[in-house]
Amino acid sequence: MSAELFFVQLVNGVQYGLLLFLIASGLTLIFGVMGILNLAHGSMYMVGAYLVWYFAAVTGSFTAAAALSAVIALGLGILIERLLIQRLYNRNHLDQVLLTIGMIFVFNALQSILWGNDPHGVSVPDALSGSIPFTDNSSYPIYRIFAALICIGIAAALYFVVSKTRLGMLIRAGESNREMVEALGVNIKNLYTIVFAIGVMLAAISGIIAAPMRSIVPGMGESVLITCFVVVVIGGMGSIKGAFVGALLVGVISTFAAVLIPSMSNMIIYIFMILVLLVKPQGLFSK
Amino acid sequence: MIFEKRTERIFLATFFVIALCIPLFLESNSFFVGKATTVLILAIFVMSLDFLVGRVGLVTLGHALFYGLGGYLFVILTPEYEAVNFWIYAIYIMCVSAFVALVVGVVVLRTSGIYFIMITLAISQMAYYFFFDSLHFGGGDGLFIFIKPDTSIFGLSFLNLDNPTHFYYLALLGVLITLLTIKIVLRSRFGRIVEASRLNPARTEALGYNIFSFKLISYVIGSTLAAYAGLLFALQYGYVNPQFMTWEMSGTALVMSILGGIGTIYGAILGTITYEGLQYFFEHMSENWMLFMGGSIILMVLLLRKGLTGYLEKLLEK
Amino acid sequence: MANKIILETESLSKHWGGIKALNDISLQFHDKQLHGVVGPNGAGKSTLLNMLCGALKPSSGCIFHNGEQIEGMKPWNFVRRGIGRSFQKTNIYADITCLENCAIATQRRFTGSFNLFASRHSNKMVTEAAEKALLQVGLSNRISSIAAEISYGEQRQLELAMVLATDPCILLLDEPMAGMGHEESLRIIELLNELKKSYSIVLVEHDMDAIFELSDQLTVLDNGTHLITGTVDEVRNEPRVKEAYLGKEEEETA
Amino acid sequence: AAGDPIKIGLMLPFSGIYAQLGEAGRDGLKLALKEKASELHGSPIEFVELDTEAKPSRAPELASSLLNQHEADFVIGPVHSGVAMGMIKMLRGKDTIMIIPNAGSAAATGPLCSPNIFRTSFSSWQPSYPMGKIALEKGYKKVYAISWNYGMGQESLDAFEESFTAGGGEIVKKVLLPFPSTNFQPNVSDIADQNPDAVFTFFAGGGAIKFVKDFDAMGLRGKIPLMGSGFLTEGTLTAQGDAAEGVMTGLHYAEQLDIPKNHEFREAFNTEYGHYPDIYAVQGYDAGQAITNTVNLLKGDISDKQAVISTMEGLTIDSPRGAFTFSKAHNPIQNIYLREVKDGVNVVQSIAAEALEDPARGCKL
Amino acid sequence: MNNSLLEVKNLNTLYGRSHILHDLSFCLDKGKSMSLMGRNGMGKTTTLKSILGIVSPRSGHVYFDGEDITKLPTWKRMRRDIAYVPEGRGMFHNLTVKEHLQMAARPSSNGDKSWDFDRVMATFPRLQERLSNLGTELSGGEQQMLAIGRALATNPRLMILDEATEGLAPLIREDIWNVIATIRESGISTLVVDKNIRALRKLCDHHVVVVKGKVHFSGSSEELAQNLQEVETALSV
Ligand SMILES: Nc1ncnc2c1ncn2[C@@H]1O[C@H](COP(=O)(O)OP(=O)(O)OP(=O)(O)O)[C@@H](O)[C@H]1O
Ligand SMILES: Nc1ncnc2c1ncn2[C@@H]1O[C@H](COP(=O)(O)OP(=O)(O)OP(=O)(O)O)[C@@H](O)[C@H]1O
Ligand SMILES: [Mg+2]
Ligand SMILES: [Mg+2]
Repeated sequence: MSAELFFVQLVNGVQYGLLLFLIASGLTLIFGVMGILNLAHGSMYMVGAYLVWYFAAVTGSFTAAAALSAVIALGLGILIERLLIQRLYNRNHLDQVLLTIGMIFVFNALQSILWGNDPHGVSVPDALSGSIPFTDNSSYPIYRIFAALICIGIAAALYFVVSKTRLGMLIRAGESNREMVEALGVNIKNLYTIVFAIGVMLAAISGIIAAPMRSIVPGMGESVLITCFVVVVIGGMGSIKGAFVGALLVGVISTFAAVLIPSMSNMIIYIFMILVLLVKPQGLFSK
Repeated sequence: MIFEKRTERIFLATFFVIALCIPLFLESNSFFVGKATTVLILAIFVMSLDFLVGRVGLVTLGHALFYGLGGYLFVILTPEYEAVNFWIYAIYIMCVSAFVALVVGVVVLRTSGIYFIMITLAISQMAYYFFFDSLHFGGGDGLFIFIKPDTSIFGLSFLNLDNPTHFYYLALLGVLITLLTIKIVLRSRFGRIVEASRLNPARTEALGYNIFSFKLISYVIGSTLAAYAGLLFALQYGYVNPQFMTWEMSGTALVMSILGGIGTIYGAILGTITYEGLQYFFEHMSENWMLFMGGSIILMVLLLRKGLTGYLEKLLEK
Repeated sequence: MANKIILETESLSKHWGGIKALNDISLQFHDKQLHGVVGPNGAGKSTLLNMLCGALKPSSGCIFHNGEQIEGMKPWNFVRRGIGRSFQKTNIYADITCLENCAIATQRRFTGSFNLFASRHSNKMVTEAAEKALLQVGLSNRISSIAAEISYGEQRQLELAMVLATDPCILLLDEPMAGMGHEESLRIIELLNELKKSYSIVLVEHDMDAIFELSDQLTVLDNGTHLITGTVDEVRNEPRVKEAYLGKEEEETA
Repeated sequence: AAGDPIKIGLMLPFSGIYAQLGEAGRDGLKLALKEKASELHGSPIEFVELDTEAKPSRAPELASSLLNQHEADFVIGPVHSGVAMGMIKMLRGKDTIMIIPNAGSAAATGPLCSPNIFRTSFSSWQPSYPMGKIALEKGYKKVYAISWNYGMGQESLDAFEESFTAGGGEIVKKVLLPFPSTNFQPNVSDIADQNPDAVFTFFAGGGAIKFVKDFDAMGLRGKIPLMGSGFLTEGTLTAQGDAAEGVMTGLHYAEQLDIPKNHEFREAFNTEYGHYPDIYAVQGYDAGQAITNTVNLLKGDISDKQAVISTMEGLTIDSPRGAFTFSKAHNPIQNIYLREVKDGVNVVQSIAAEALEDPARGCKL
Repeated sequence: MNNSLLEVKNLNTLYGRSHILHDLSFCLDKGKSMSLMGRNGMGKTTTLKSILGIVSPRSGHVYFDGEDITKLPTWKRMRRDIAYVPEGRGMFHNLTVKEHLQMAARPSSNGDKSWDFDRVMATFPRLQERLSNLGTELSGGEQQMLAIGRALATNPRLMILDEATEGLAPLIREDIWNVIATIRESGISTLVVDKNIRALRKLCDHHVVVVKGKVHFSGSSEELAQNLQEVETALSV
């Protein structure tokens, strides 16, 4: 592999890793930090992509569609937490598995009923549709650079909020001992609703951002779900930094694998995770 | 008494009586006998998972690895186009699976909790890709098993596996054996320590037990039973496919066992029947069966605190 | 001291990052004696016990049991050598009966923990040993109660019964009386007085009355370092101990 | 006897990634049966529809349901090759006629072929084989081949390679990515680096959209010609948008195909369902035609299965893709068209191969 | 003018079917300090949890500063400036010592923020060197200090302490008593559950002894001195 191609692939890997982080970011929050096992996370990603596709067609503007979709996702998150998740906090984790698998069924059915089963695509917003020259015969699309920057922004904001702010401490404390947090005068119920909803919104936003780069198809949610879990687990539960590093590693490794050992490229992230867990059974950045 | 709870005894008695009679009513319809057989085979698989998740405390999303392996091992180990003895090969396959489980177990049991879930998932996905990508084993399309093994013991043959009713009883026997095996193991002195290491691993270690070996043995037992279920399933339709190994398969089994009431073992049977029954019903009712299926799963989680058996116990236990 | 040394530490240290929880501790524990360990909070008492029972690996230093070096061994090997411990924070199997709690503890002594077939109730010796342990701590009326449902004080007694059920020769007890009422404490003191005739006991406790009454040897730790070891009277009259640990509450009672 | 109900079982994916394909096939089938109702000699049609979810593990059970529980005369399905295997296992050699309306797996009409199994779609070999010749004609000497590592992908690339290398072309790199991964960007960069004369590929559905978009986004469109098996641009053009312009594919159908039957069919379909049909609807429609024609020739009496099979074998089906007949292995003998995307439409350039018959390797019929 | 800060009236609390508290009533005046004593399992913790709404009483009322707070959720009650140091300390396993204090910090409802980070640190200098350790990595006594510090950081008017000196070394126990005394002098009322009658006699103005969920004795320190014999029997000292 020439040095130039190596560099190109490194850029590809980082960009893919950043997108992975964005998709996994909501999961890190809901699962890693709050400790709720939400298997329907992929469905939220799917919902985001479908919403932005739908509203982009209706409004004709990607930006308007993106904003609208994000707000709807936030509302959906609040609704789900209030109606369903909230009832399971003092129950076994496995009940959360069951509930959220039920939710996957429902979301898949709704997607098929509301939007049909055709594959869809969203075109890149005009303002970001150019590309910059990259190598001799390829160029790099501006939108993907823009998406990467958004991912970095969200990663930084999330890291700051969770590990440096009082809000972040409250969320983490809630995962450890809900009763005690409430006994310190915090409305943990609302706090959790909001944080869960933000997690859902992050998943939807990643769907929105990814929509112009990927295809919008039924079942798209499930296919990213496991990768997200791998990212979070490699990084170590509850660590935003870990998820970020995990996502970049997974992105870069699978990018190089796709070119160097294509037949193994699906397996490689599992092999990588197993190796990581054998060396550090609690992930890279666990305390 | 192996079956401690009244509800458990009532349920199992009812179940086995009905299950024994079912073919008498359905003889004419080989589809329903086949469907009932599939449900029984799944119940074996789900029971073995319930044992690991609910009783040993090993929440795995990679259990389907052994389910698929049971079928593939049959294809791999039997000579082509030659009728082999079912019992001998069942034992042979279970031994090989047990060995695989031992090796896998030594690796995965180094982690715990969510990390254990993920590492088991990873290993089963790897096996899935291995079989999916290897043309030799039929790739993504899977492989056919052309010959049904014969089931004679010392020259006496009671079962003809080509006969759906006979196969049904073989599966029912499997359910009984699995149930008894798990129950006996749980009641044993070994089972006491297994229970202890689930309830409080740190304390069990501090009492002088190497809980790793207890978990490992349990993992091997559960996995071997799953392989047996997988073998039966592969033989029923004469077909193996890598899809049997995916995490969705493990996930569905997990749903069935939680639905039945995790850790109750007999609940796994009830959960499997309910899940399969609902799916059959909704599928024939509407194209949007997923909506109803998902809706009823959600309702059941919200309404039943301890699964279906928890509800039954509330009714039947004084 | 006449009794032989059964457990011994040599320059035992434990560090966590920059924190020196325990620094260069050399102690000797004698057979059939009760060795009290006291010290301010965070002095490293629990850390010491954790290393003596194998739950923690020392950063440096050695532990000898009957002259054999054991600090690198797995925790369960410590138990098999007869080193049993109780926990500062109650650590029992909450969802099962008191008898089962003790049966788990005692089963290891009898063969058959890997017996997959025989019923767990088939070995009468296990049940008897478990019942005996409960009797020793005065819980014989609680045999079939679920552990979570007995009172806190009784749970502390159960904690102790489980250690006894492992039939140790060395008992490492971490604040067995914390949270116990007066009456229960008295019973435990009585029990320990009885037990020290046949076991070697290491007792960590903040209840000075109990410590002074029971200890044959008393060690004071402060901030991870060894302050003094001696008889109760020697320690009581040591000014450094008063300053670091006992304070004026003690003077008042004395 | 004539007038007895004809039972048609459908085993298609109505949920999951292939749901759209399943629905289109069903709609086409039902349209044919409705149009040709008069040819059924008074036999009413009963449908049984089962959702395969494109899951191979459930295939034998569902097939058994159609065979034993519903006793269907015809079983239409599936879309997915893995499911086809499970179905064939149950249905092979039985009295029920199985008509495959999509799955292209070589085995179905190869080693596993059976008198009662027909296919109205294609074998994966068919759309790709002629493309090798086309590539040579266009003067491409070095081609980069890429697809998913599963039956359909491998068979497509192999078929292309077969004719391409026979004519002196060189496959510079052959990449088989794990199915269903869609992270194509690294491979597109690799293509840019290799700088071949052209790229040949098989992808379908969401993967096709993603690949074509990545190819365009990295600036390769217009620099390196992109060719493929026709599914690359089937049902995906709106989603692909401009990115698909200029993509060349081979397929046994094109929506713009200028023959009377196609215009007729498209209008009829649109009147019935409110949107225009795609290739999957055509294949379903032809499965329906195969049934109606057979029933018609037998004057409504389909009780003799041997007669049904031999009648069906002799049919010439007036398909929107142009008339076709069945080969010995029960695979369509059909034209393959070369299409190129212009203004969001697959425009037919030429007939890449006329009346192409699948070699049906391994079939003993 | 009503001078009571906390008033509990006819509280009845049940766990499932077991009736733990029976018509429990007592009253704590502003700026005063009260002890709640009793043997193991008599319902002291349950009383506190009922006051805070962590368990909901079957019947009875809780008044705080004249307001009926019986129906309020826990967090709203705490916002009325109540702080709680629970039995077992309630450490967060994923927060550092510093974060424990930061997350809890808030001014009282009248804007008082005299208990800031520095003042807590000055009160418990031992915590200073442990600031970046996780809460569960502390020794038992250090955890206890942190739990009290965390409660103080909320600038309460009423501090409720459940077995705050359990597992503490004598010297530190002394410290804690002193801290509680200072807290009281600074105008914060305290409700202390403990078994150490000797210390409580000096510290508190009012004493309540519960036996099997009923008030067995209730009175001032003088009254306690008069009935010492009887109370000690109830406590089995
Ligand atoms: N896992 C850990 N990580 C970091 N520091 C620790 C850890 N465990 C204990 N420490 C520190 O080691 C020191 C000694 O703790 P230890 O628990 O041994 O004290 P102790 O003497 O038992 O005190 P107490 O009487 O309060 O229980 C404490 O300062 C504590 O903060
Ligand atoms: N969650 C619970 N479920 C059922 N019973 C409980 C529960 N918590 C406490 N109890 C019972 O309620 C009674 C009172 O318990 P509580 O904790 O209030 O006692 P306490 O006075 O605080 O005792 P201690 O001094 O041991 O802390 C006890 O008998 C206990 O067994
Ligand atoms: Mg300690
Ligand atoms: Mg209490």
